[in-house]
Amino acid sequence: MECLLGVVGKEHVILGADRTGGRSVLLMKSDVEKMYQLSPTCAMVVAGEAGDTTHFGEFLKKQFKLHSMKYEYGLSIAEIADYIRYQLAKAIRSRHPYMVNVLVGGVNEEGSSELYYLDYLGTKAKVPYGAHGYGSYFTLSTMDRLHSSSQNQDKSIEQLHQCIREINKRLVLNLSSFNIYIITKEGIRSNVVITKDVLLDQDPGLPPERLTLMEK
Amino acid sequence: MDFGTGAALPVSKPPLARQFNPYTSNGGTILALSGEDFSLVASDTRLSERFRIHTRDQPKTYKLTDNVVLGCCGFHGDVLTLNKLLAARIKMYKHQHDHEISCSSLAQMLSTILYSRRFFPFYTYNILIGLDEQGKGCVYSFDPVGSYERETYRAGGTGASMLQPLLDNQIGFKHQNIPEQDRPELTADRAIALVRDVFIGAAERDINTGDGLHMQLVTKDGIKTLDRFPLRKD
Amino acid sequence: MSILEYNGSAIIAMIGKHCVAIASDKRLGIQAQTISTDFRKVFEVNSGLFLGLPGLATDVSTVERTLQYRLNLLQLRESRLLTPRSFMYMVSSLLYERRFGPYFVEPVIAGLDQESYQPFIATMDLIGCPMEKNDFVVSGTCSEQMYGMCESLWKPNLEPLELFEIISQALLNSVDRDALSGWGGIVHVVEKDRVTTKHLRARMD
Amino acid sequence: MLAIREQQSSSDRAQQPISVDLPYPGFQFDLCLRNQYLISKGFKAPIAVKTGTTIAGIVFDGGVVLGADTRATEGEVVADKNCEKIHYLADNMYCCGAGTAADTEKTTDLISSKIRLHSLNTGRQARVQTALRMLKQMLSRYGGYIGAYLVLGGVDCTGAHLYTVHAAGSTDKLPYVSMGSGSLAAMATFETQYKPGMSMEAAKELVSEAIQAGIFNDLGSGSNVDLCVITSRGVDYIRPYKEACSKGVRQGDYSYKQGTTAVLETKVREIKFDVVSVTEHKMEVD
Amino acid sequence: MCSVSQFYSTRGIHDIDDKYKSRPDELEAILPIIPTSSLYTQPFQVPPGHDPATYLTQLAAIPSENGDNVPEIKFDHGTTTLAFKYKNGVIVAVDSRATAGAWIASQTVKKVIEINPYLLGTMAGGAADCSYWERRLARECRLYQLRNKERISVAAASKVLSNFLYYYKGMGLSVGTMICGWDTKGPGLYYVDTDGTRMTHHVFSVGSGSVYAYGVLDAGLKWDLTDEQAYDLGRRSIYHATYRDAYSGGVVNLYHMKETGWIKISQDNVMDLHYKYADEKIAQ
Amino acid sequence: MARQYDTKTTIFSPEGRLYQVEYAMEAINHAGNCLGLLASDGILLAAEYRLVTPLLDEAGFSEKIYRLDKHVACSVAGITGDANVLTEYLRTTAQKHIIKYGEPIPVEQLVQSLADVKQRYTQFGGLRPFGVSILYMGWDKHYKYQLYQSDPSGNYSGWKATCIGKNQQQAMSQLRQEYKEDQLPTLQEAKALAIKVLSKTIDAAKLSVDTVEIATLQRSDAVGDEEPVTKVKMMDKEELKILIEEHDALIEVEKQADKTKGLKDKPIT
Repeated sequence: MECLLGVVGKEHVILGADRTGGRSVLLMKSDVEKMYQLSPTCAMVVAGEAGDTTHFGEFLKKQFKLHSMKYEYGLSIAEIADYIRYQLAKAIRSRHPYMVNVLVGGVNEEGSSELYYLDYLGTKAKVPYGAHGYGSYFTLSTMDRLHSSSQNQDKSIEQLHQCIREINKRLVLNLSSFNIYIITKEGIRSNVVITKDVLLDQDPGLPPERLTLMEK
Repeated sequence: MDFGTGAALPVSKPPLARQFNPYTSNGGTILALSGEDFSLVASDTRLSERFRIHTRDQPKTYKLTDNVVLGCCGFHGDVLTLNKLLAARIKMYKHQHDHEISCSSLAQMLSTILYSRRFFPFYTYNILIGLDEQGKGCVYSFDPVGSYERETYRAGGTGASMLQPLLDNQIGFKHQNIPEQDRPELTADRAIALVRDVFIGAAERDINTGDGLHMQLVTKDGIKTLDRFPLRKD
Repeated sequence: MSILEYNGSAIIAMIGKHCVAIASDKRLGIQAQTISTDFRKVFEVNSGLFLGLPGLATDVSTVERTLQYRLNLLQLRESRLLTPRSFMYMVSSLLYERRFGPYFVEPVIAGLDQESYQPFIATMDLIGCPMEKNDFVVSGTCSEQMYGMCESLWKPNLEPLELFEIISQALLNSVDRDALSGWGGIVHVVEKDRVTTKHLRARMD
Repeated sequence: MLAIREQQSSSDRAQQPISVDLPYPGFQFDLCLRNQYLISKGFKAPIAVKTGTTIAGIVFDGGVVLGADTRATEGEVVADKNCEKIHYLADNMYCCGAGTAADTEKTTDLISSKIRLHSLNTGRQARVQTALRMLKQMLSRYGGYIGAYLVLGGVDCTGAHLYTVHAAGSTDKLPYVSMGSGSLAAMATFETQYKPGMSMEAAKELVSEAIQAGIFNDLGSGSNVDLCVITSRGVDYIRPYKEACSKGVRQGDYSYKQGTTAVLETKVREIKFDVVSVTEHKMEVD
Repeated sequence: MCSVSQFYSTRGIHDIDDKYKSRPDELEAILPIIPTSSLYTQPFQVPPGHDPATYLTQLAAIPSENGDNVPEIKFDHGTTTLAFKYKNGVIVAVDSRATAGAWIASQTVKKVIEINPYLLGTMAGGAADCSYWERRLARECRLYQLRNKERISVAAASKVLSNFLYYYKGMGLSVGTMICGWDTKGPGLYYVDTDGTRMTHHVFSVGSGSVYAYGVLDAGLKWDLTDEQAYDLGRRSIYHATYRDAYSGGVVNLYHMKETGWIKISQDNVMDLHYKYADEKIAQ
Repeated sequence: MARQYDTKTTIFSPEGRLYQVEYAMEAINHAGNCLGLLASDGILLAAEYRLVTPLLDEAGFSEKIYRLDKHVACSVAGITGDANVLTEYLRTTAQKHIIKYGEPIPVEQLVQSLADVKQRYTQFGGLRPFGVSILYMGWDKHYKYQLYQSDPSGNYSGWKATCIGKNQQQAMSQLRQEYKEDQLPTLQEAKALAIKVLSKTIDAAKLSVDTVEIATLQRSDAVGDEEPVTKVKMMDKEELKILIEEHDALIEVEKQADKTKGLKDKPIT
């Protein structure tokens, strides 16, 4: 149901997560925060089974907080992603697996930006852009088409906006409101994106005099 | 079961049915390829079921007309039925149209016959070879319910996945950085040698393929059956 | 769909004359969806000793890490390099420990013996039945295709460059008949003094 | 080391080493839950390599002959054309394995080391009976879930013995036995031709014939015949005794010209086998 | 002409179930356009007493006497197809891969079915289902033309197909097709599937890779694209779908439906497209 | 009750001292010297060891220097049995870190982990402290080349040059004189310095290749595509021999110089 997005650009990573909090057919809340900050320049967005997502997110958040207090030096994004994978792989063998899918992104001290795709089984892949949920079907090709690893922030944001528009256009579910997190060396900024209804009958692909061409 | 009280049986459940599986796999591999003026179909001669060998001498190619041969494997019962049916239909065609059916028409006919059993399919993999109207070799391959396509080479049956990539490579020149003009033409001799070699490979790894290699070559002079080539017997 | 096919993979190892080669595809998929086309499935656990892990991606990572852990500790403790054959038994033991709840990987091992420079390749099933070969081994979602290619292409005493061509052609043409693997290929050829790594131009569909 | 571990576990539970740790004796079941979950989602569990197999053995005048084919299958594909199915147990006994290949391999390995310990403890050569008991006790403990079907043969101070061991732990003692998917074919040969008190040569030939019957008539068996002759004088392990089937000879040449495969990127790295732990002077090569 | 059923009647295999036999009357009411006889020229055998939709999957679950299942009978499947209208007509683009399970059965399937010079159908779902029913459609269209001395409209043609398929609803057919054409009303584009859905719109994509194709297609689609832009859009959309979807691939076949009938624009190997696009990206 | 009494080991003395810990430290003051020197382009550990009898077989890697991971090594002074247990722990810890984080453990973190263990053994019942001090050298991406020392109390500290073992104080004072902390020596200079210090503090009359071990750790520069690697190397006997000879020659020259000057300086003892 939920959708997570992530894009890597030059010295920045942008993560996106929808804001729905649903239960069965019901939408309970439409401003859910799905991002967990793991270090000053690293964050993850989490989607999955209700309850698992929060507990997993907060557990890791505190785990890394503890680490940063214990040791002076921070962890690289790769190390953080590896640790999360380790926790997921450990959990899937237990009686209480974390049914969560995760995108972890951040900027390393030396400025390189990285994004990792992780799923509940403990699959981990470093990707230039990634998506979880049904939204991934509509957005991965959009990013395949547009993405370049040296793109600047504005371009990345625009790309994410386009993905969100596409999701709203094609996905049956209502995911009109997204949080966007812009991670740079300086820290994490967030933005809310609310897409106005994208209706198929306002498509630029339609002929100007569409009524005459569409069957009555 | 409650017989005494006469309580209503649950309506939603269908009556208990015993089912048997009307299909089995009898193994075997078929391979067809075509060149400028010939086409060739080959099959191994082993007929097996699970770990048993029924016979070591059952070629899986069937002569349909004077210049069309069908390679057909899968469930041998269906193979036989299908061939009987085809023979009858070919005869009917001849009587109705007063000429022998062409290879392309036969391919369409086979497709329709296979599709007529869409809901209870013939468990057969078919490859049809012959010569087209211009005298070029042609190969038509089918899925069990009649989706078909004309190709230049094609393998079917249990060993198909072992043969096909090599044919792609050797006949289709896939992934070979060789300019078009430098690629050797596919002659019947090279085709025969290649077929033998790929079957040697398949017999090594597929337990259902082996014993002998049966080949039929179609040229403008008709169908010629080549000498049996021995394969592994274990 | 078998669990081994969930992520898709194909790995071949071949023996040549005083050399070995190991090749893998690069796809990571979640069933039909391709997630990454740069996923590592072949790991150099020691210099010149390669471990290929086709199968479920999460187990690829876990098994690789666990083996690297056991191997490093053993080598530090004993101050010696493990021979490829001993490493094979190490992998086999790890997998057989989980006989009744296995890792979903079917490893391939390729390397040169450190002293004799004898080429060594082996594979095993998911519960660790070691199979040492003297020609080629294959593992992955298109193993039948790869068996077919290798049975026809491989011959004894291949020189490193010939070996590269043959293993690459075997890989590329096999994955082209498998929907779940492909999207690039990588080949490592190990000789006694060097490792040559090549990325292949492959179909990306 | 032990002390540290205990200390750790009492005071540092949060950082307990997980299953990824030093090899721990016995089977691990940590993945069972996850695997069940995956299977419940509709994925098929993969199959392990089976030996397929024809294995057989007979007692002759003065010893036993064990025989096996050399094919291992994974489904309908031959996974190994020349695998070794006659496993070493001790100097005076060998054991043919059929069933799940890894199980036969590991079971015989384990029993072999137990027998070695046993004979070191007792200072005697172990009896075949001892090995049999170890095998059946171990297998029956696993209730048939370890898929090892074995033919055990050997010679000890009480003479030559031949047993079969089923995966569940039941055993038989017979003068001629066969196991595996090709066992019927092999047994048919024995039933017609076996005679008590055969000579060694006749016995070898008979076992070879029985195995060949399996190779040719059972698709799960193939390639070569391996034989192992055990007498009180020693062991004669003949591998292969006979190549029943061999690969056909290819006619074409399938080598490629250099540069046939298109390459995107090449890296060459020099290696020396010295990186990990061995002192330089020891490993210096050339 | 001797019908196939006669060959089988002696074997106890019946014609369509009673459940389906009751349909023709209803059908006649809604199907004035098709002579009902044409539905019966080739009756289909169904396994007696079984639900044909689930028959084969049920069989795969029955163990044979040795405990092994007979291998599943797999048909060719999988696809990405798309079609969209723009000012100069309809663009149809398709991939060419057929898969049976993970096995790539063919990389050269023609997924655009040339029904007649003014009608194209695409193929998604079961390959045999699509090609058979669109062949039947071609026949009906030809008959219509002979009877009425004018070409069948796209709307009518798609309705005929939809009626065929709806008749067999629940029997396990799998077809998702787009009927594209040009008639007196101009360009026509209809989506028809085995559920019985039939709808018209200016853009459709069908098949396992369609979701990926939409991502690219939606971003680039405008009514007043030039021909070249439209061709490129179609090609790219299919290419991007083949890249992400395991069951799509091969070549991109591209057709353009014009007022004068369809023309085939191009056939591009996806592998070449990939490296071409990658180079273009680097050049930017 | 008796058992409970027995299990108390380390308790404070009325003066506030932990005698058991101090005794453990004392054990180290009987061990052969170990020396660690930070250089600008690497780092080295040198250790003196006493070959009790030539009948002893050679060890695999070295007698007193242990490799802990690809990027860390240590040398130990104290009870060898204890040292083996601790190095095993260190190795395991380093490898476990890789499992969790996919990257080598930062050197300080490794040192800290062992210091925690050592501390525990000064406090918990039924245990005695480990009689081992350890010098660690390592490279990590956070602090580059690092040299640490840990002692039985569970204390650890970072150093530029340090020494543990029998003649520790003497060696330290010499290091204070000779080691220029404002400008780090090169590895080559450090090697010479190590030999110099060891030769003055060694038990035996004269330094020989059979009584000294030197290990160096260097991070290679990235060449082309290749990943830079950290390498720990045991110095081979030939190089060691040359170093000692150079040192001896230098001493000889100094002696000559002294003689000619007619001065009668005593060597430091």
